[in-house]
Amino acid sequence: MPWLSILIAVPVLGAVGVALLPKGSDKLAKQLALVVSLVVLGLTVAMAVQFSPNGNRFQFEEKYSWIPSFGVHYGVAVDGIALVLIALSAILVPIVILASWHDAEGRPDATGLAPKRSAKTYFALLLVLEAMMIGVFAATDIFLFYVFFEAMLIPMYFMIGSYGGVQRSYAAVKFLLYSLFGGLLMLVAVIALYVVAEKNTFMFPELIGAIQDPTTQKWLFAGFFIAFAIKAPLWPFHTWLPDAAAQAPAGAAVLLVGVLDKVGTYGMLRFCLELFPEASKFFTPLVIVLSVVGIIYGAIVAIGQTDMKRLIAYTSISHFGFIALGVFAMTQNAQSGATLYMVNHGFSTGALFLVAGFLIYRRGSAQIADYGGVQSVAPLLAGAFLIAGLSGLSLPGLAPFVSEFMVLIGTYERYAVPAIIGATGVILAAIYILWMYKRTMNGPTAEPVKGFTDLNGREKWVVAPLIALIVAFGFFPKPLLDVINPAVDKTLTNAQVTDKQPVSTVAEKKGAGQ
Amino acid sequence: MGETITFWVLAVTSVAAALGLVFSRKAVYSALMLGVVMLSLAVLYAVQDAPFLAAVQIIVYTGAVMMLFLFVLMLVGVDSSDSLVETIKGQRFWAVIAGLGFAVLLALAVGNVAFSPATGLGQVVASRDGNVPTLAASIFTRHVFAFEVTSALLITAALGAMVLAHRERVRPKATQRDLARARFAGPQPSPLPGPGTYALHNAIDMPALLPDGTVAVTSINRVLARHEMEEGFEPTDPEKAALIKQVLQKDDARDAEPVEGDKPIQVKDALQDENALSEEDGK
Amino acid sequence: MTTHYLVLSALLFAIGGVGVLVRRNAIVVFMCVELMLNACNLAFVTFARQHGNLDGQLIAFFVMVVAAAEVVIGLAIIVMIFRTRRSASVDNANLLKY
Amino acid sequence: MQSPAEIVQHSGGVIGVSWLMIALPLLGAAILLLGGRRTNKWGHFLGVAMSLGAFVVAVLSFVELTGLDPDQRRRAFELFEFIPGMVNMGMLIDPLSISFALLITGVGSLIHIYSIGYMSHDRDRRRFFAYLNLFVAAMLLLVLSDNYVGLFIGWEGVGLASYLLIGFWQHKPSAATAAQKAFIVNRVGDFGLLIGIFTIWTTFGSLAFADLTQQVTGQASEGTLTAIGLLLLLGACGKSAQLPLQSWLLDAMEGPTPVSALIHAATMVTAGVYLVVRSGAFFEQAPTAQLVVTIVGVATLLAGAIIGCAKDDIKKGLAGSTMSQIGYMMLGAGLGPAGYAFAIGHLITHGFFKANMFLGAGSVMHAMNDEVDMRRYGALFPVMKVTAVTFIIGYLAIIGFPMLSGYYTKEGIIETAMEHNAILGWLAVLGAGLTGFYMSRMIFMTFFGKKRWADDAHPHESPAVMTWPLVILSIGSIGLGAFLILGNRFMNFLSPAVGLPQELPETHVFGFGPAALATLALVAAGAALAWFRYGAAEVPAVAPRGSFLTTFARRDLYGDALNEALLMRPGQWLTRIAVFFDNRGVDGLVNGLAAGIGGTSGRLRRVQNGYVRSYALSILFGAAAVVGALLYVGNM
Repeated sequence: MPWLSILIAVPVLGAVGVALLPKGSDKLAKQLALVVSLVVLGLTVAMAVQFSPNGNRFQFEEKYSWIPSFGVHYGVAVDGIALVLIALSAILVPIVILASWHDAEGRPDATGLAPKRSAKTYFALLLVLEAMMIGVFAATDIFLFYVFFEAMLIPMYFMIGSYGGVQRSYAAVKFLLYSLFGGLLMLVAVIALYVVAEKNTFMFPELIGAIQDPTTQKWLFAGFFIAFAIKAPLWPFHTWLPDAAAQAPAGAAVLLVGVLDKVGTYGMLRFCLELFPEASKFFTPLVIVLSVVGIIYGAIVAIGQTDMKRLIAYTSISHFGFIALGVFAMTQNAQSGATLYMVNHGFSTGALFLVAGFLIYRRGSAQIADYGGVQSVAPLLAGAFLIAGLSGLSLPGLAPFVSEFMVLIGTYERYAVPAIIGATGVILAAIYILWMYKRTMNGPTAEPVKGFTDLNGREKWVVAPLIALIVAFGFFPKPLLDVINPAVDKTLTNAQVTDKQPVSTVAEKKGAGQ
Repeated sequence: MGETITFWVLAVTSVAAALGLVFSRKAVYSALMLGVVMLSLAVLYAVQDAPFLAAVQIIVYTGAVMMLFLFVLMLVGVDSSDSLVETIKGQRFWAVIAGLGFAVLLALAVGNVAFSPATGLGQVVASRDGNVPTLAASIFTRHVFAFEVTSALLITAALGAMVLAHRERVRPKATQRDLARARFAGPQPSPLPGPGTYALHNAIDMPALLPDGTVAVTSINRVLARHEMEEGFEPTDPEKAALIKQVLQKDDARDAEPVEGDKPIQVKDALQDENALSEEDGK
Repeated sequence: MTTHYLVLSALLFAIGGVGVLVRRNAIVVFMCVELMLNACNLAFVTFARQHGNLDGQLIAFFVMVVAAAEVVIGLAIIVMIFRTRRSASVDNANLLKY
Repeated sequence: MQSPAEIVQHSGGVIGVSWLMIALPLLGAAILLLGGRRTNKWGHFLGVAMSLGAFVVAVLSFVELTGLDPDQRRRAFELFEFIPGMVNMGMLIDPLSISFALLITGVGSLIHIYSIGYMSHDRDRRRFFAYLNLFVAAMLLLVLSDNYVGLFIGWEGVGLASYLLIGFWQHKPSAATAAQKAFIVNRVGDFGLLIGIFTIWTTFGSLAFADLTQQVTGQASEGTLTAIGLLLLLGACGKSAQLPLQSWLLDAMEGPTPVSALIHAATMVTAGVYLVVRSGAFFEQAPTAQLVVTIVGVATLLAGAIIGCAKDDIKKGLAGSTMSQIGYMMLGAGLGPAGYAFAIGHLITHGFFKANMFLGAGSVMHAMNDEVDMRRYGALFPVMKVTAVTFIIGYLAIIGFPMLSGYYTKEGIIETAMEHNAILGWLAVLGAGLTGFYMSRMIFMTFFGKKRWADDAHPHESPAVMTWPLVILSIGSIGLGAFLILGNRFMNFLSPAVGLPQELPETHVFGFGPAALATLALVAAGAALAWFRYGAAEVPAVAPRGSFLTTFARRDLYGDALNEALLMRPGQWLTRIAVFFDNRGVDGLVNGLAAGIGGTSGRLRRVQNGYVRSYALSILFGAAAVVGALLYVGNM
């Protein structure tokens, strides 16, 4: 059964279906979109169940010739890393659809919020985006990956540009141009890779180890890496993210930060390391410095933000620093942690953005100063915000902790000083999250906040699965790690790295005892 | 030897005529100069074993095309001459530089080649008994497709010209009776006042004065006034100048409005406008 | 002799080009374009004789046909523009800018 | 000298289900938080029941544990794989953890019961009990986990519970700020703990206590061990409010009083001591780290005592005292196996008498309309006798009145310290004297002297649900010390977990050594001084401007001012600069580039002037260029 093609096709067909609905059938459009996304989720679960973690690296492979003269294939397959990211997308989309139920409708007393737009288009775009996201993670042909990588921008561009806040067109254009710039560098590198490798194919598995010359590797690495660093975004290529995330409607921001940006870090892990192992080692110090700077810098700037969504965006920059750090630390723990981080960050930031979106929908403003004392009037809302926030500061017992712990411990194995500096992000995270929480939720109830209603049924259904996942994976990350670990193992093998061994003999002693 | 003389005579003539074409102020002169160049070239064709082309050149170009040019010139205004003031900065200078440079380059290119004596068309033509049959054979055999396409092009061009130049008549053409009725129904049955009456000048470009000394607006000659305003010969009397400007602006405003169909009686509109203007004056 | 004809052709072509550039009356500009076409025709005819091949004349013939068609359409356009704008100056038709 | 026993894998029995201790309160918290208003009616009973349930499991586990041979008393079992290849979640039931479990569930249950009364008027009582349950679960996870990651999860879990409970009255900005401060300062400590855990992992390749025996840790260099020790100490300082991370504890008194009793006196703040004792395998082979632990302990015990001397807020006074007493425990923990039993013993007795006094203070506040200023109390003894008597028992225990709990455990620490390092010992004696002063001051100002009540105050004894826990706790305050210390009972009990010193200390019912005598004399002097200044003399209702020393103590030794000057303000500036740099620098560069390109195109598009002749000119130039190029190429 061509699982992946079905996964890509279903949302596309759904989007067409939604778009073709007659005018005025907004409600039907929403319901249809939700059903389609749930079908996709169901299919993803069915596929994930059949995945055997210790089997072949790539499973559910499909390969058809697309442009024979250039050796371009429609090639899709997943390994553990791609699988969890596809699952993340499939989980987030229905939640986002549910959360965005009224996003396209504007508000009767709108103050700076998006005007009324076609709901149908919005949900069709969401579904198209889902197809692109699944495609980009599933692609094993580098050219196909590039196509999805760029095509993904288009629905997101319209979602920000048409449904966003006051400065939506500025943010959308900035997002698009920035990403396109990176994408073009990558296109050059992709073509150069094809030419230099002389294998007449773009299939990723066949290109591993194809480039031996170190200088060529470095150039190609740079081409890919800058694209991914912009996408991720890594410091100092990050400034598009706060604008885009702050202007995008909350649901779109979730997908933007939660999934789209993961393509950057995923690309580093999958393509940069495996295709250009020598260059990766050469650039590791640079990337680690950028990541650590990003962790601290993102956190400090986040502390200074006055806009909730911008603040969350900057926290994500800090978190992407952690992920990149983990990817380039080149240890099993760090890379598994980084992959896990991508998933957990999707849930955690998703929850934060969505709850912030609920707040903004009620108040009509994203300024932190416009809130205060929400907990007294809407305790559930505040509670959801707190849990989402705590997951953002990697509180143990919540999912992001496991990943952050693994990233840091894995980094510490090889690069102690960056890990220590990065770990100070733990303190800064507490400051930005709790300070935001205090200013919005605690203290005397502000006058405009008094009329707030608590979470309604729909909103509860949005928040509940996310929080359940965050808590569940916080205590029991094994199912994810079991899938991720073998894939990371292969990555490390292809990147020609071996793990460091601890000084002491505990492990040996255990080994001898068995 | 004969050819050399012919060439030099015609070369000088044609270059001179070409320069005249470019530099004469009046378009009619330019057209005539172009005719001279074309005729010269026709002769040069004939000299160069191309009698058919020479004939076509004279018939099509000098005959048809040039006449077309002249007709259009008549439509647009034969006597209007171009202003010599160049409005685009540096255009003339760079145009001359580019033209000269291009000519020099082409000349260099040609000069660099050492041509063997011309093969001549004698052999080719001989097989088919003359230039025209040979050419005809070529056109109707090898190049028949191109020829047919050209015919399509010509038909399209003819159609296009008709469409472009055609104006749909949306009302019945006004008869003389209609015109007379309109005139008497209008505010001014009498002819418009002539220019310069009771004025200091009797020149045609000066408006007539009414008994109270004010300008009779209806006597302003629009074409002249526009010409003078554009060329900067405003009346010395500022009041008159202002008035003329006003009238012209009014005309411009009317012209700027979208033209719908064919207005049957322009006179009437003009009269009404004038009437409105003089009313304003009265106030 | 061929060289002479060709140089004459080049000269006429350049003059025509300069004319297009410096004249503002659309009709005169058009005439200059015709001059350039004629210059080309001269070159074609010259080459036909030089190489003993009638194809040059053939091309010249086609050029004339196309030129005729072009003149018809071009002049029609000029007339139309003049009718609406009351001017045949090419500089006045500069709406397509920036 | 005897090393700790090997950890044995366990299955079955009550110990096999001892995870219920964590699960029950966690379940309670989940039900109360998710159940919403439906559970308002019976929520507090559920909370108490879950806590008591955990206590029952703890007692049964304890009984089962004591039924085993002493060298078999370290039982561990695995629950599930947490991070494959790194950590398995498991429980470790040994004398050390079970002692803590008993203290947490026992005192915790009493405080749960007390809270039923104390919080009866609060509309959010259900939420309060949910948080308390959450705390108990997290604290038990902290002490029962068999590895450092589990410990860390519990460690942060109690931090979260503490944050939630300090900020329980979140509508008060001061409470919200205090909660936030507590969490952030704790995070600084957690940072150290985290790095310590990293170092343990990279050095030894395991995070399970069972693997980190002294034989294993002995293979690492002393430098590494010292580093690990200091990093763990940083974590301990954060959680246990030791210098230099002490500043949050006094602010934490913004929380409801039962919270102060349970979390900020009896249990959570002692987690640092637990960590140091549990990590004995590292500390005992890193003397430098141990020395630092004792220095931190002594410094904090003096600082806390000095702060306690000047506070008029009864809860803050008790908080200073808590700091000070934890300083004693830290000192004991830094002395190696000889001090462990006394440190943990003091921790347990302190858990009783300090909880006792905090709850007593809560009872007083309850009676005085939530007034906390002792200068507005006075002469409360006659109106609330049960509270007063139990409070005074706690008081006598803490100042080390002979035969009461505090006497044995504190004296043990002082004696051991004296043997170890005389300077530390004498400073600890001095601290005891200060304790005598400030605690007596508190008693005199609260229960004796003249009435200085606010006009609308009508003090009355608290309901039975609040007084019974006081009574039970005060019984513990009287007898527990003697029970534990005499005959080295506790030391022997703990020995499988922490080892034994080379020679066991001698214990007497009356241990009048020179140090004990000096301590008693100083305590008596302190109490007498307090009597003259606050018992016999008139206490002004408004605090007079004190000397420099008083102000110094009132302002918490300028700890907050120091933090503000050294960290907060530079931090704020850094934040502002970073934000400015981001907007103008990084983003400015990006936007500048965009503007540059936009401006250039704007100028460049002027070339498109609409004049067909200009275009033709450029075409001619282009044609000329092509011809030129062709010529050039042809001539090459």
